[in-house]
Amino acid sequence: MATAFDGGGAFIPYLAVGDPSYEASLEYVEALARGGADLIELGLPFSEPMAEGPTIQGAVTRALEAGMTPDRFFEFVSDLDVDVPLVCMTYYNLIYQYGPSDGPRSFVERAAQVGLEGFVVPDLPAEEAGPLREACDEFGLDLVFIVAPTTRGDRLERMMERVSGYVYVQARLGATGARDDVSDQTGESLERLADWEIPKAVGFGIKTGEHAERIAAAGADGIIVGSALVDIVAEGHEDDRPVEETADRLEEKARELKAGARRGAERLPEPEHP
Amino acid sequence: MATAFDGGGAFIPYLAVGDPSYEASLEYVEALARGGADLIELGLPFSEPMAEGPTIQGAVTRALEAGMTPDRFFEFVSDLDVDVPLVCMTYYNLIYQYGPSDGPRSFVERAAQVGLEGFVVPDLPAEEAGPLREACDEFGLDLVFIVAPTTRGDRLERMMERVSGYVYVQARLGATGARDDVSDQTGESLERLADWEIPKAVGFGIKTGEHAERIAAAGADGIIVGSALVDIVAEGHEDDRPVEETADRLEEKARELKAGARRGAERLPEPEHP
Amino acid sequence: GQFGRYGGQYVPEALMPALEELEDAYERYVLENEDGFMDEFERRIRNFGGRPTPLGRADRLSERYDSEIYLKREDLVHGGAHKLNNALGQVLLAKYMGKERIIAETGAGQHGTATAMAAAHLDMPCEIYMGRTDVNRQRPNVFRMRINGAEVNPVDIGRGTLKEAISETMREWSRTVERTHYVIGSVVGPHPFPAMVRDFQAVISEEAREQARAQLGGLPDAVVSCAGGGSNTMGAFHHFVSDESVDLYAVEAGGSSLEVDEEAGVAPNSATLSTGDEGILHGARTTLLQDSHGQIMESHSVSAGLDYSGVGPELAHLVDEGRVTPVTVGDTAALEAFHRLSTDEGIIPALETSHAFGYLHEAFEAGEDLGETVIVNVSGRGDKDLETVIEETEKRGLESAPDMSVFETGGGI
Amino acid sequence: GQFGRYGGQYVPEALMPALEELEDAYERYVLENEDGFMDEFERRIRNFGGRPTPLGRADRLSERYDSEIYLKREDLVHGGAHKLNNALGQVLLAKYMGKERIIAETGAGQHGTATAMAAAHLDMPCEIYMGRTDVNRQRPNVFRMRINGAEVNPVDIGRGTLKEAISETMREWSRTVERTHYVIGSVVGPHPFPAMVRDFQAVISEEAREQARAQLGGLPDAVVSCAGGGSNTMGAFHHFVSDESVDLYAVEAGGSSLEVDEEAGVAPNSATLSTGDEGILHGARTTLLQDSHGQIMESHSVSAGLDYSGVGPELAHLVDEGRVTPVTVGDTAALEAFHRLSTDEGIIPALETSHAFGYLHEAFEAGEDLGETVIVNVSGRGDKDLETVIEETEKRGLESAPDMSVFETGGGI
Repeated sequence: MATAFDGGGAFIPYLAVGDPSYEASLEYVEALARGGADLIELGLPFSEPMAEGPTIQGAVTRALEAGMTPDRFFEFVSDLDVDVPLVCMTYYNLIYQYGPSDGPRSFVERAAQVGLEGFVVPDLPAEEAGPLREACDEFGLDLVFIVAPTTRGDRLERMMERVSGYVYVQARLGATGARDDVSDQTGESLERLADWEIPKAVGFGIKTGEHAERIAAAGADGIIVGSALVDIVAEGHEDDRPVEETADRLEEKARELKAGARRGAERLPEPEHP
Repeated sequence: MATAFDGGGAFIPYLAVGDPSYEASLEYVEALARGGADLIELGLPFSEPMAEGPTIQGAVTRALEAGMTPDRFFEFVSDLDVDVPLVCMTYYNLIYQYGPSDGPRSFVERAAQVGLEGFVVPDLPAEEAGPLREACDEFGLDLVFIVAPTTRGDRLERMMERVSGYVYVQARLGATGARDDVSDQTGESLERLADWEIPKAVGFGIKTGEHAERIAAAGADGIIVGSALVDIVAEGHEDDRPVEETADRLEEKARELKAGARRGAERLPEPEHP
Repeated sequence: GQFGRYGGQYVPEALMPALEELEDAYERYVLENEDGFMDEFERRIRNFGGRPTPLGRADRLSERYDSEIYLKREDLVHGGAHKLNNALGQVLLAKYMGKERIIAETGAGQHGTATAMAAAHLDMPCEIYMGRTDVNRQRPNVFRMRINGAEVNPVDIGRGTLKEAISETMREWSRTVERTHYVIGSVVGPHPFPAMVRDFQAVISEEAREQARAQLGGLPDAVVSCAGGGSNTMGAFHHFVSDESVDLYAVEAGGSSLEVDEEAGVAPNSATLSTGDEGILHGARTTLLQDSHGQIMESHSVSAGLDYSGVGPELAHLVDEGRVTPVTVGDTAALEAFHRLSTDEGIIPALETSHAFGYLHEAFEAGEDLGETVIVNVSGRGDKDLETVIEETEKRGLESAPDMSVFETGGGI
Repeated sequence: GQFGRYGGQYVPEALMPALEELEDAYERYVLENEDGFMDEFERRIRNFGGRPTPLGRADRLSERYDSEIYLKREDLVHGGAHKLNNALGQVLLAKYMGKERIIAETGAGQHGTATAMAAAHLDMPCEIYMGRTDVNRQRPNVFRMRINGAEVNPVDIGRGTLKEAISETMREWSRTVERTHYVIGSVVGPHPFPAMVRDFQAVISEEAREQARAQLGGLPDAVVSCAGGGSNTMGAFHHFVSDESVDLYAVEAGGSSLEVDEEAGVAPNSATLSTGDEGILHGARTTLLQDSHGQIMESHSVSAGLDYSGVGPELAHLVDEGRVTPVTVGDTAALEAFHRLSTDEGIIPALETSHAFGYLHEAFEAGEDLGETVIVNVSGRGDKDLETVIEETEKRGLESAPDMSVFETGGGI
């Protein structure tokens, strides 16, 4: 997975799998890959998306109504024809309940089978992550943690011990959602993580190529974009557009964001210590 | 006033003065006199007729709405062209408030001027009747008390000391109103009063000549009828009948009741002690 | 049965024996604790009724008025008002007297619900008389009475409110007096009701006086209480009457105006103590709202529980004596006080109670000195008044009113 | 932060520092009484909240069930339910922590109104999140919150009830965590909430245990309490947990059936302890109503306050341990119990509370022996439920329902 960040300015899109249908969702994810995604976060929808804003809540609701389940999700990953690393983003209860294991092992095993490379679990802080970390180690998957603007001191240490793949830097407080401003908190957060030997991807609120550029220029190894893409899916669904048209728009948006991230990465000074 | 009871089987009608208008009310009272009334209770309407049933409440409301006041009431008594004793039935607050006196004196004085001969005050038990009794004595008026089925022992004594004119025997518990049955309580009450040297008139619920007869036969010196007469007034008012027609009906009803009372009185055995 | 020139027993003869019987029972059970009546009452009003109620400091009002304001919390009594003190006492007394049935009148429904609760608790059949108008505008309280197993008999006479309900209950009592006890709802009516109801309600001032000594280290300078019939008033004042240093304020409903419309027979207020004069109503000589002929006038107040043309004879006497100061607060000031106490202290008062707080505010604004320490009797809670308050507040466009647009918006968050 | 295998802190990273800060404050102020926090809490819950609440004998229920039935009267707490114990504790704690603003979720509105009252009392700005469906069906509680000065933010997500309101309040907390305290309404959520809320509610069993010893001369044989999230349950049980002779019954809402419709994602009950299984929801590992994939199911109960898909982790643990017996009572039995307590004892219980009395009745009917002395926790009063009860009672044609025809008749008396 680390190779995804090799070129600098990695672009990491998120979509809720199955939104608004299994088939359309396949097209959309593949469009993002064509648009330059370096890694894709695939959302497995959970009925109580505690960390999400209204946009992704809408996606989750549509996907659940269209019949998405963990098994269908794994099938989806198998069916996907893309060439970038895939990460599963979901809530811990779905991981915990899956399969015969008393704990997350069954879910991780199946994820490994279908080629997923890691997890982002918004309601699983480092303190509670022991069993999932173990299972990930057993099957060779990464476990990404989210660093919030409020994360400091001991909590950072604890997280650093357990994280792998990349670290998800939450650009500002609040739930997910596209915003027009870029938070000052982003720079501060990146500074706090300067020592970490792991790629830092910044998410929450990135909406345009210009945002992406500024974030990448601030030192992020990658940018994570969810709501701005889900907005395109939702619009297409509401306006009853053909799937191809929405896929094209997603691809275009992906290109804009990827280009922005790359421009930002190019503006970065060389690191002082290699 | 005592002469009213001389023939035995006295008939004492009640009407609310001013129901449904001053003029009609004059006609009605005069019709009752023509019908054989031996004494008439003239109701001065009070806004809170605590002892009355729905029939007389209705009469009171109509009379008040038509503008009846204590002064108009006295005027009414002056205007009346009848030849039987007249008694004022009203609640104590109207007596108490009238005129400049601090107490009932002004009201009694004015009552005497217009030729009223006594009072029945349903919310004034013997215990509270001192000031009114004094004023009545001063102006030579009678004060009638009501004996209820529940009145016994000491209370009877106290009442006997203060009563004059006649005693109003309440035939049964409850508020005023015409009923189809004649209460057993009547006989008991009359028995308790057998010693009293004062006429006993029975009221509450007398409706027909036959009722009147039975009551008189049970030993009453007179019968008091209110609701059965007010019903005729109310009916005439509701059906918009000419005043004369209602007056005729009242006169006819009065004849029926008077005849009943007389028949009853004739069935009475001679008193054992003269 | 006399408080100065007030009081007495102006009732139909049929009721007199019942009043004598009640007087006897009152003296034996209440005054002399025969058969441990008062012990049982005190145990039940504690374990069923939730007494003692606290005396709590109102921090923000104290700051606002630069005084120590303490609240006697009758709103915490079971049922939501002081009314249960009396209802429980009388229903228990009826049981001791061997009566088989309870009747009561109710206006806003607070006394009716308290009586229904007490009757259910003590397993006595219970019928409540309530004006038709009140039945229709106080539906939740009618539900509560019915749910507690009481019959509710609508009274279709006159304006269909409290005055008519009392008269009708008196009539019903005179029909069934031998086996029925009439639980009158305030310190009104013929003797011994005014004294007896006061004694059951006096637990308020008994507790408050003790609490003041324990918590404040002494007596308050003033006690403020709203007054309709006057039961919470006499309850809150009784044990302070002989403490001459304690000023007692009875706050009446000033309604929309203190003027009366004699023609229409209507007083647009319920300020009996402040504007009424002596007369006889519902069995007692007391202060009344009446016209020049002695006909009783309809009273009016935004608070249904204060909407009565009479007042307890003892309160009338204490006002005559100069021991109690009657003051008035209008509908609008009461509504403002309702909102003020709710947002300042987190206590939603009954509209009746709001009048007491309205006076506190007006006195402070006028620079009157009520003293350093003031106890206000929170006679009841305001849940029952929510709809009225919202409607009346909107009608007046009061600034203190909360914006209720939460119901209108259809959009997201 | 663990109760056996349950509990924990399954929340977004952004909230973890706030939880650590809260944990620290909980330990210092609540557990160690730093700065006299607990003294102030106890003073305020007494003088503002109306504690202690009585333990009263239910005479007619005792006769009916041939046992000694005692009622712990949380319905007499200010606001009408046990909810204030927790709300006041947390708002006061927020003040000690230097927070400037309170947020809370509410379902039926009881926790929202309690929080709004506490926030007004302690002068803290307050915003309540409430599902749109609940806003519309619990208007009186919305009025009460607004009148106490709180903002009410409708949540237009999902079914628009408690589950969605909790999730939304968590989101809002993660946006404003540095200056805001989230007053969670039950013994649910991430550590330290379950322990802290339990500690504030434990005053119920602390008092009840003392009262039982003083009034009954010893401990009861059983304590019965309804369970939704479980705050009144844990409050009523806590101080009895180590008394092995005292049986503890948690009565859940059996709704219309204990079967689930997995296809529709709906459980027609809220019987989490009885029928649910382990999972993670709203920050804690606990027992849940979930489908075979781990998606949370909608719960259903005639009682809005029990209508929740999760339950407090400590309660889940005590059930696993066999210390607490979970039982269920369906909608109809709860409604019947509502009417029974109202007419037998003169106490109108909340529909939540009615479930506890429904179990008492069913156990007796089934010949089960709960012991000689049983304490039932009357967690709240039922005024808020009148409309629902009347509607649901009519729909079912229950015999125990009072006839409401008083409103229909137009005729005289």
